[in-house]
Amino acid sequence: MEMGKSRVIALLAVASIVATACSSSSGSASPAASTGPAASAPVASAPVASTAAASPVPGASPTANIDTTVYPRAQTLYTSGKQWGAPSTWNPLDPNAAMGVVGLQYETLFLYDPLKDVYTPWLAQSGTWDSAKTTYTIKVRSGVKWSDGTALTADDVAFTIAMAKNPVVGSNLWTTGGVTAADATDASTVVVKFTNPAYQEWAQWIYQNAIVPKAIFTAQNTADLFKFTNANGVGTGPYLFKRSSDVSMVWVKNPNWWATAALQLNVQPQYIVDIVNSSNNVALGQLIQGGLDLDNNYLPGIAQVVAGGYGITTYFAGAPYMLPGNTAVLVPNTLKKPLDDPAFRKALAMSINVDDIVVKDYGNVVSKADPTGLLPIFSKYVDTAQRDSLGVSFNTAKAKSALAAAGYKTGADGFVTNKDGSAIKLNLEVPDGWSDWMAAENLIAASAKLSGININPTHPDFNTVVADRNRVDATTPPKFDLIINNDVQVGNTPWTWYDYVFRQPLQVGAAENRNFESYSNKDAWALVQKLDMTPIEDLATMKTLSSQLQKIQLTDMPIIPLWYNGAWSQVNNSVWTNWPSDKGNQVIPATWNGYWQMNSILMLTQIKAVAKP
Amino acid sequence: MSLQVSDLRVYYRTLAGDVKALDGATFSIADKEIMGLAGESGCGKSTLGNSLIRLDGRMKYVAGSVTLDGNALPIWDNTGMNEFRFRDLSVIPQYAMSAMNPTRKIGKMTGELLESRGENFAAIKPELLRRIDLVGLQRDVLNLYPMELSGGMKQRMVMVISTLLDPSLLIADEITSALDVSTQRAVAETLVSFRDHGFVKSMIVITHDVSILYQIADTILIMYAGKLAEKASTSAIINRPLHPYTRMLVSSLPEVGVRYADKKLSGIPGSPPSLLKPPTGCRFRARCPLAFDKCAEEPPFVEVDTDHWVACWKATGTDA
Amino acid sequence: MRRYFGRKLLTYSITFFVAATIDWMIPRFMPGDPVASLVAKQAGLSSAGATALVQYYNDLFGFQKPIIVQFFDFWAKLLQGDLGLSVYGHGRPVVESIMGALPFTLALLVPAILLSWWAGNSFGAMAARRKWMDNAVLPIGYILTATPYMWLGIVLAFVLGFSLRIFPMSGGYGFNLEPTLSWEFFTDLVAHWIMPFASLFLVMFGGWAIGMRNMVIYELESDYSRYLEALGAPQGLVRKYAFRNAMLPQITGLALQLGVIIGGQLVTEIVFAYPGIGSLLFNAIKSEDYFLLQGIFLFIIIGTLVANFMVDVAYVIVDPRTRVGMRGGTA
Amino acid sequence: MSGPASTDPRMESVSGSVDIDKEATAVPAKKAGGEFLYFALRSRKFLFATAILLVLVGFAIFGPMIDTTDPMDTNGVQMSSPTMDAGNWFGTTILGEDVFAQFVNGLRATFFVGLLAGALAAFIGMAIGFTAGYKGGWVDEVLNMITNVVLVLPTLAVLIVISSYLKARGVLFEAVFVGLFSWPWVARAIRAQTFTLRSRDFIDLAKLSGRGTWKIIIQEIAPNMSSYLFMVFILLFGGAILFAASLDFIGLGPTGGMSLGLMMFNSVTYGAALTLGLWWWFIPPGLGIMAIVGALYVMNVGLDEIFNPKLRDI
Repeated sequence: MEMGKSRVIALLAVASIVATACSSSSGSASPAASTGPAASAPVASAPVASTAAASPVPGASPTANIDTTVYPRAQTLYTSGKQWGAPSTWNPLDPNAAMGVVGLQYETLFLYDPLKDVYTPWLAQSGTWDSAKTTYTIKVRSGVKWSDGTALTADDVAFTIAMAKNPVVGSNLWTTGGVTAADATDASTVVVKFTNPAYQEWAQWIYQNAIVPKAIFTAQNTADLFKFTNANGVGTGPYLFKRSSDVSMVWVKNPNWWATAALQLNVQPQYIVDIVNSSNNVALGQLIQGGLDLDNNYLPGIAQVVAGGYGITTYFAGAPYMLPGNTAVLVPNTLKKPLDDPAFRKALAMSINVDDIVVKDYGNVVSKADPTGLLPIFSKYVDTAQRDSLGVSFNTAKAKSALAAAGYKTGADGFVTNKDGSAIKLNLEVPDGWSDWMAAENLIAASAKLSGININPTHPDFNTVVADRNRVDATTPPKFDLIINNDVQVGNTPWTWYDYVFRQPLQVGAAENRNFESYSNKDAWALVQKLDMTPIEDLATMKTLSSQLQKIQLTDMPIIPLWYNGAWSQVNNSVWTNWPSDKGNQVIPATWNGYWQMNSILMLTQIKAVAKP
Repeated sequence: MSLQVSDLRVYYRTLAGDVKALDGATFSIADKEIMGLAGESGCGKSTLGNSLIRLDGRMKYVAGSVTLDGNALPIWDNTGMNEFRFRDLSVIPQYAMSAMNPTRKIGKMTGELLESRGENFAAIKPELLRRIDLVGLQRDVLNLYPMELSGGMKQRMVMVISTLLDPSLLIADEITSALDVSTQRAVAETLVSFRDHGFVKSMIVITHDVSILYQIADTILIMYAGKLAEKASTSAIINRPLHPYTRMLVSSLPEVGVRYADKKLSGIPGSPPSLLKPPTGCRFRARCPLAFDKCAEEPPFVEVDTDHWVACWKATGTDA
Repeated sequence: MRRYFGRKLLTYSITFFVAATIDWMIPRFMPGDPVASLVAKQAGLSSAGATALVQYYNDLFGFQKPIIVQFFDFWAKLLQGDLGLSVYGHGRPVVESIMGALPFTLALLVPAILLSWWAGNSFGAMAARRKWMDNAVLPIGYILTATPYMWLGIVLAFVLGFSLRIFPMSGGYGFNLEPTLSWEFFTDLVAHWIMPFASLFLVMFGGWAIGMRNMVIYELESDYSRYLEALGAPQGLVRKYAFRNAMLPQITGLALQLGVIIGGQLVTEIVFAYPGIGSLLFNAIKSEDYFLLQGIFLFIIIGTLVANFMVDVAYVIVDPRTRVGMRGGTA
Repeated sequence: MSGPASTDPRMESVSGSVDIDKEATAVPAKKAGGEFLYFALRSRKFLFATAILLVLVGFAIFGPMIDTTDPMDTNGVQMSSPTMDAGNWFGTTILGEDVFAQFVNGLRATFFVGLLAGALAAFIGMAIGFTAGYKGGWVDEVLNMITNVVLVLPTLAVLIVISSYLKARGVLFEAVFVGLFSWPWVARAIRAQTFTLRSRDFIDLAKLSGRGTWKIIIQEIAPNMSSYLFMVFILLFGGAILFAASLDFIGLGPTGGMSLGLMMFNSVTYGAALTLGLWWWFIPPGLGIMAIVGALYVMNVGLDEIFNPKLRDI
């Protein structure tokens, strides 16, 4: 009989949730009781079983859809991976903006295709340097409307560029970037003037940074810019904000998206529901059971899942399954003995069996990194001959002899000692709970041992790792011996990578995010700056500079490239098909910030609904 | 003849086996008689007392009969006994201090108890109050919780409750043991007054404190190791004890008040035998200074003199 | 009476102060600097961007102020119900996050506690009365109460969720729904609620049933029961008293178990990714969001104290002895 | 979340098993130990529980010797289901770790935590309970206050603060920590018991003979509730194991090292064992804990019946 009672209480309890959930849900959720569709849906299987049975006809006006309380499965794309924690800001200038704010809602002047190294005019009709390469003229695309109906103008663009002066935005466009002026000369033209332009960074800016409506952001352009969370904001993109909760966020299709007319591009999903990450278990469960279409988390064992016949696919049908997303490197603290010795660092590099990590730890979903550390998309900048002569690869014997040659004697315990005879014990730190890296560090320690290098794998809390990693000031060496890091993402220029490796002067404190190894080389830094100042069309110069930088890197080994982390992405084909793949549409199937404008947005125009409504 | 017990055997079931705590008791109590029941700890006196009113879970009725005012008591039948309990025979338990439900007001509890026995509380209440006065308690104890009473007060309250239905036989189990000397006296006198007022016809006062029995008992029954050793009038037991155990018990009697619990029986070396596997013959043999070969046989409990019963070959004469 | 509650309140306020202070230490006594970690998680920032972000967060969280000032600010804000800003939520008010999660947690916890307590006690009492029920309840009860909450949850999720697909495995409600007062949303909520509720209910049920069963047996053995029986009182009355008295320790038990129960709640929510305080806490721990942690703990502390106090009051109501004690009767 | 309490309210109530009525079972004067053994060997509950525990302890002790693979070693085949071949009896995890190795090593850690934490908590609880109950007065007041404070203190918060000072949390740390927060109910219960004993005349006697507080507590009071204290320890043992498991599962378990709680944590939050159907990964640890704790609780009842004649079933 207590069941009867429990049911009553259950209902009461649940009712209380409904009440709060409704009141707390932001966006345009309407309390209007929904008609038909989901009433027939079996309770248990939501969201799995689709309620497609009776879903609104496509192209039905959004106003009609805004009132639905059930998103028809066949027209809804479920994504996950970007959002850690509840969406908190929709301000496109905030690097923590929610999933899709830049890309789905706000758009950039250009798209950049990292796989083909091509810039596609987007909000800009065109962008051209004058002959002197000091003035850049942007033609703003006509017919683009903000979602409030007003037109996108050159003013908006000029204003957005000008906003980069606001220190809060954290851009060096107007300082080292070389911009001196940005004016709207007419309704559709913006002229940007430079002195010593940093061409590479500008090229990055035009596809990375979203254009915002002047009308709305003028008032916000203050030191408190980030306090403006801009929920339900006004954008130009293919989607409009619908609602967000602690566990998910919903975008609804913008029926008046400019590209539909201008470029015959039509985003397929009526709704995009982005789910806040929880555990791998939940993510994989949702993916396998069809509650999730596109997942951008690292899911261990995904190779087996792909083979397991769950209808889950990845970009490549087989290893490495994923497109490379960034390079995981072993960072030595070059201010500490014996890691201050290039010879030792080289030996260390030789002692690590990366293939072991690729196979045992990652089950082949990653691939071994090029000795230069450059992502495959930058392979054209790799001086292969030089790499093959200078680059090192795993070879225990060579590592040993290299150590001996450099004067490191083997002690009683079989481990090499410092030249002064003191013992060597290098602590390798990775954050606790980062299981794949924890497995990796054990394998690294194991294989280094074979060469007589004593590495002690540890995994303190993330905060401790960061605290040990960061320099308090430019002179005192940071605490760590070895860490693993993978901060450099896919992008348009190898400059980013070399800036990461050789950055001068050494940053200090919380903001440190370059040159963790504290490697100081004036020449290298000069070359990096030169590369930054090289026009993107001048491929030859870029190659030569890269080659020179590679020479330094391969000889001094300031960092040790290990493997390419994937642009983690696995998709379920039961509701949406025609996903990006090496055989089909070659775009990176990613929802992370910065990727939409690297052509990922096109994915939404390419996928096809399985159930034709 | 108020109570007649013949060859009553009650054992304790334990994981170790049966403990023959009461191994054949035959005696009787006359109307108006207050019988003291004494012996060392573990001699079975409490077992005897309890078995008359209620066999608890581990007590096993083995043999024997009990008749009270002519009706045989089905002491082996817990529910069958209910009709006799409280009305015909009642008890003042050893644990009188904790005998009342701590979470009920005393009056309420008494009422519920009486009603549950089909009595009319309202009708009885005046008498209840009269007796409360009699034992020197305030009438408003009925509105108090047990924890609000002192030990002595609780005991007196329990005495009132137990005797409320004027039972024919009252069993008072170790009621003085927890009390200080002066209160012991008071309690003892109260018992007697209960008999004199006719609240109870006859009484069994179980104690290991023989001294208290001087004051109140008409007769005394001495038990040893589950058997009856000797029964006689108080004066006889004190002045002409026949059983060697009784003699030692009496001779080693300390001044009033001190209890055996505190000091070992000085005179008697050794300790009582195991009742799991009691020895054959006289169970006191091992400790008896007068023991002789005849004691290998079990001595009968016989009347050697008017109302003077004893179980000892020395007393009955070897030829008996 | 006043004295009794006065003392209780004193205890509670001291506890609250101690606990809250410890709690306050969390974000500030971490190794390293939360802001640094936060920025470190932002891969691909330009160096200028990183500098700006650090500046922004430091202002936002007021880490630059002297520690003692931060302490008083904390209390000042706390008394205004302000639990600070979530570092990982990038300045989202902690209270907001908690309020979003709270209804889900309560919807699990309250029914689970009350029902398991009620059902457990009734079954336990029955078990103490009938041998055959005892033989059933005792082993089941022990198995249940010895089961780790999360494991029961995992097994339920695996069998009913993954294998049989009867109930959804995770979440508070389908992502395909908008929270509205509609029937399908309501049923969906229930569907998601059942399994986490069941795993909480069952484990607690076992504990209460065992406890009650043992208590009743003790009470039936107690002196006052024996006395009643010696006076021929019918079983009905004896049991009535025994159950009533056996219930009392169960109430104190509720207070003592509260910590364990809350723990069970947390892990259960984690298993089912149920969007309550537990999951919030779990994410806060994973992402080292110490301000959110701080807020959640404050919340748990307050919750525990309030619950304890309610138990105290309940106890005074049901157990006359405490009242007597307060009347200053001779105890 | 705060420390675990007894699942058995009796342990809170003053009745307990202190009053063994001698009159009832006039068992021949054996030594207490002998008597204990005597009944222990006849208590089905006790024997059953002991048997289970012995088996598991055996696993914990000899398991790692039989299967010497490092539980964190990722060299095995990934996600292989249990087979008869050596080293794969329980299958492998998603990383190819040997589940059996993890299980037996986890058992070790679990027993270790249970024992140490249980002992520590019992010790603190007794120290405080005895002093409070025996001394009474303001000492009692203060200790009571402390007890209540600890009782509602948010254990997790404290754990996070403390662990932030340590580079890594070990199993030992976890054990000590759990112990430090599991004692309040014990202190309460023992205080109550001591209260009842304090007034008994043999204590007065001891007092008169001018013995010190602790002498009296240790020589007079403690022996009188030795059986009760032992049962308290048993319950603490079980409670500590469950408590530790929860900590592991929230992600505050030992960094490095292996425990049954960690196995469950890894299998669910990292390994996606549910959705990959790797039941052999998450079933053993849960069963293990359930068996240990269940056995301990049953043993507790058994002991209760052994120590307390009133409850001995025939």
